[in-house]
Amino acid sequence: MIRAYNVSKVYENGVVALKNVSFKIDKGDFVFVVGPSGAGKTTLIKLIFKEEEPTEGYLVVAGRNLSRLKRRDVPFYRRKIGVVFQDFRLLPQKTVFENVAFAMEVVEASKKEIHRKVPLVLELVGLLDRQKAFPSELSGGEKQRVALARAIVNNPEIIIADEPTGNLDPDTAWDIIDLLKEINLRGTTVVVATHASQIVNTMKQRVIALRKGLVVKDQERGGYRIEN
Amino acid sequence: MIRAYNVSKVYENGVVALKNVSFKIDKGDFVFVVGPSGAGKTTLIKLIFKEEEPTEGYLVVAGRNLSRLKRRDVPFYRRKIGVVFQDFRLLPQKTVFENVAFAMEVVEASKKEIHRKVPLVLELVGLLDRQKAFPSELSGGEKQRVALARAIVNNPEIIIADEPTGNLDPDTAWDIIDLLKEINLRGTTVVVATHASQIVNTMKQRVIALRKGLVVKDQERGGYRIEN
Amino acid sequence: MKIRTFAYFVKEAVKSMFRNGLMTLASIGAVAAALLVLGCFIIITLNINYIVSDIESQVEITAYLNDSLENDQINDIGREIIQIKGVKEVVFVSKAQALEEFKERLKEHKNILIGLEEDNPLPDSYRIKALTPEDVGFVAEKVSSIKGVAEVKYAKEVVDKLFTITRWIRIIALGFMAIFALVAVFIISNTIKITVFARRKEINIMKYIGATDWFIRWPFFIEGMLMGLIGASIAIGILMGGYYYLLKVLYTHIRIIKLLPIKYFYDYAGYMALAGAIIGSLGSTISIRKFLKV
Amino acid sequence: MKIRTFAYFVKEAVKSMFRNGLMTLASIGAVAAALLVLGCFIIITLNINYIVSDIESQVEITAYLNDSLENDQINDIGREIIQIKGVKEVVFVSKAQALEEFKERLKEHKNILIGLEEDNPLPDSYRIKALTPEDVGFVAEKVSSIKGVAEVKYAKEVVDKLFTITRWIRIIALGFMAIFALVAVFIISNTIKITVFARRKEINIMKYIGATDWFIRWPFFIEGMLMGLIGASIAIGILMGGYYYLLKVLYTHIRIIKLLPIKYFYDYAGYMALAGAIIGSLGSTISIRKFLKV
Ligand SMILES: Nc1ncnc2c1ncn2[C@@H]1O[C@H](COP(=O)(O)OP(=O)(O)OP(=O)(O)O)[C@@H](O)[C@H]1O
Ligand SMILES: Nc1ncnc2c1ncn2[C@@H]1O[C@H](COP(=O)(O)OP(=O)(O)OP(=O)(O)O)[C@@H](O)[C@H]1O
Ligand SMILES: [Mg+2]
Ligand SMILES: [Mg+2]
Repeated sequence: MIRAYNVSKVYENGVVALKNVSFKIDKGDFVFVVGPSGAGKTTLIKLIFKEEEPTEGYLVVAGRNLSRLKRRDVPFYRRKIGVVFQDFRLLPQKTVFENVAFAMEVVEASKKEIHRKVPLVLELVGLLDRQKAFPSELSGGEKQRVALARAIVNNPEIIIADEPTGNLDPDTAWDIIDLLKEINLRGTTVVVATHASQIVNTMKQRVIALRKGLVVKDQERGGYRIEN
Repeated sequence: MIRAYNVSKVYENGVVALKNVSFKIDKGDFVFVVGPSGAGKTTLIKLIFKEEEPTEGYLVVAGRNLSRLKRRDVPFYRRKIGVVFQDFRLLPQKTVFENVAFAMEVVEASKKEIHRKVPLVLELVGLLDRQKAFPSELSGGEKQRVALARAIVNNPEIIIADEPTGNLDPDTAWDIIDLLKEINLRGTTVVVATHASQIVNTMKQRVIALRKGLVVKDQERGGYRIEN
Repeated sequence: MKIRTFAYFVKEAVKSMFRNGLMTLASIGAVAAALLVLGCFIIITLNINYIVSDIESQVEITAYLNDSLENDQINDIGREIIQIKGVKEVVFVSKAQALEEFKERLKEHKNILIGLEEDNPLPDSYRIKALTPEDVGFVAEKVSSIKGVAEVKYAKEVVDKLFTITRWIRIIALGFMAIFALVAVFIISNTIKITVFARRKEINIMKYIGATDWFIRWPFFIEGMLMGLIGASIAIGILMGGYYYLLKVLYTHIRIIKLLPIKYFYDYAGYMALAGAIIGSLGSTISIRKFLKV
Repeated sequence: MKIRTFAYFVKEAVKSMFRNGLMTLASIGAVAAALLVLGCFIIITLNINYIVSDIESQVEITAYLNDSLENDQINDIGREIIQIKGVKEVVFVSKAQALEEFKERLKEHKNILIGLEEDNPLPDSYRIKALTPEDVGFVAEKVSSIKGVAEVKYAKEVVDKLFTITRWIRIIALGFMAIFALVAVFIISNTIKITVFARRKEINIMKYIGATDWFIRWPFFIEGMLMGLIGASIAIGILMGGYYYLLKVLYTHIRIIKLLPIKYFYDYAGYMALAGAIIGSLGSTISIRKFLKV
């Protein structure tokens, strides 16, 4: 589903965020991407999402070589991927409901469908009672859950979550991870970049560890620490 | 140092964020504030910081009744408190260095002093090599650490950190907590709102637990869970 | 595009206008202010044109007729003159009338002319008005070639001067109008550009969620159009009201300065509304372009 | 304020201008555009005033003198006239000159006057120009009371008309200028308001870090002032260049329309720069006010 071929990313200011990264994630996989702050996790996700372009190498996602993807095909490609951004990226002028609904409006879902589906996913992330609030009226963890709701509402082929539990208490965090695992069991590929070592250690899923832009570990049923 | 007297906070949209909260934090204390997402932790911090006003009750911080604090005295009051905001609140048009330096410029520190002190704290949080970067060029964890550097640079009487390790890997998170503890040992009052149960459990400090706006636990040498 | 989708875009646009309160007001204000200035100058320019045309139409050619013509012949000459291209008006002035006028002009010295009535040395004449000063030369030539016309006179110098002055006034006025039109477009698009710039992150986010360019563009297009229309309407309202008031004041105080009637500007109001809508919608659409490239 | 702190504020302001590239350009552009429009209209208004004054100064009073005055007496009368308040110019016209001119005016019919040279019925006279049409009536009255003056004539109707027209032209022009000045201030402050609005979070953050209102305000004040100055300079440059060009074109093509010399506007350029700086700095300072309340 996601393949990286010798991908390197150097930002304009000279920071080398990724160095010669290669991996292969298959359809239906559940993968944790771990690594210290600044290791390149978010950069990797941005590349998969085609928010940034690799300096070297290329990625093939859902059968498309991203380097060759035409500009006008990018939106349609992105619709296959649900992303929980580390900085949430909620639309400030839209309510919780509208933020989630927007993802469905983009794919021109019917109004009926939207009014059926959005409350469902808001219920899943535990925010149904806050649906009329604007992002500025939400707590950190609530924003994070809205971002998750938006990412899953269209049943994408791939879900990528960047630190989806950073602002959540352990209980809520586990609910979210369980939700992602459940979605994964229905066939969706899930990639989670996280620092939650307990969760990674307990879940015993595949772990790709980055450090200073290099893949330092790629282990089935791995733990958070590089050494274990 | 910080006293809350029957503080309640109801936001305009009717959300009750805090209900009749009272507590007392003494000079030199190290306190964790925990609680599920949406419990009211950030709201409490905003009240201490006088970003929001309580609907009922009042707070006394550093000997000042915040309800009676004059508008023009607020900046001087705030300078006594170093805050790490959950959403970082870095100035987007300033580099890492300038963001930290700004906190010193505000108190009219000399240029020499600024050029001596800023690199020091950036070193402490491990960001000296990124000092010329703008916030938009930083990873989540890096932003968080800049926010911390800015909070501590003026040696405030009180440090309040809202989820200061949410975007940090466990190792870096521990470095930060150790740093806060060290500052605390030098006499600074430290309040940390966090979801990092491992850290809370290991540190064995005072824990104030909130749930749905109520203080449900206030325990010396407590753990993260309410039950323990 | 489906009607349902279009309705959605309109709804989004209207919602966005309300939620971006200050930005919306700022954009509408910029459109209104810019078009107000432009409108003022259009009104001024058209009125200058109108007054200048009025002055121009005062230019007179005098065709002195041969003595001893029959009345029929005189009438024929009159008819011939009126058919010349560029002639606006022809008036016959008899010998006797000419002498009367002459006396008028001399005022207190008119006793000099006493006794001339019997042996009036002044000829019959036609006074001709041309449509524009440009026509005067041509008309004079044509008239002088008519049989029975003894001599043609006109203030060549005055006509030439007037012609140059009015042409330059027109050029200058149009030049300023062009400048103001450009400035108006600049001010409006400038304002739209910053309001869109302030929302660039929003646009980025929409793209990241998989929205196509057009899906993002349409609400902005409609929003820009509505703001342009509203701004233009405000400008039109102020202009029309102000002009109406000005006309009324001038009418009650002096009737010498004759300005264009207000109904003359109805068409222009329509164009202005159209201009507002076009600049608004295109301004938005062009401004968001670079933020769509993510 | 310490000089060091002030230097810091200036540095912050300049840095902010560069880092907020588009916003800075937008603000400068708005100032330039608004002042350009205002400047155009100031130039137009002042020139209208100038031309109108020129027309007004053409108004003439004729004072016919008694026959049989000595040269000395005539000179005395002239001296007396020139001392009257509101008199701009006095010219003596002798009987002989008057007849000559009369002949001129009659043109082809001047043979009517043959023989009058010997017994010239026309009197000596003084032609007087008043400073403004308002003065004419007063001057005429004063002159008529001078001993030796037989009769005073002036085109009362024309003067009154002219007086009304020129007064209204001035009122209308000043009215438009006032409107444009308001619109210019609105456009500039509108633009500044949105650029500041787009940075409201920044201002909030500064407050949360413990910055006093003045500490935040100063760089904004200076930034606004600089942008106002730069924008005004651009407007002044365009205006002066354009006006210079216009004068040159008019001078080479026609010399009839006499516009104000460019040096007349140097002062106004100074005021405009000042206005830009003031609106810019106050605009910023006022706009940030509400975001300081945190
Ligand atoms: N837009 C950018 N321009 C320049 N450098 C950048 C940019 N974005 C990220 N970087 C740098 O690239 C490196 C990797 O960043 P990235 O965001 O991928 O880290 P991360 O693994 O997600 O870290 P964290 O866990 O803190 O979120 C960091 O050093 C960061 O400073
Ligand atoms: N500005 C606001 N307007 C209205 N409601 C708000 C506002 N800020 C927060 N709330 C609501 O108040 C409640 C408490 O929010 P708060 O941010 O204090 O939670 P928190 O304990 O910090 O949560 P988290 O751990 O997720 O950050 C939440 O339900 C939130 O939606
Ligand atoms: Mg990251
Ligand atoms: Mg919080």
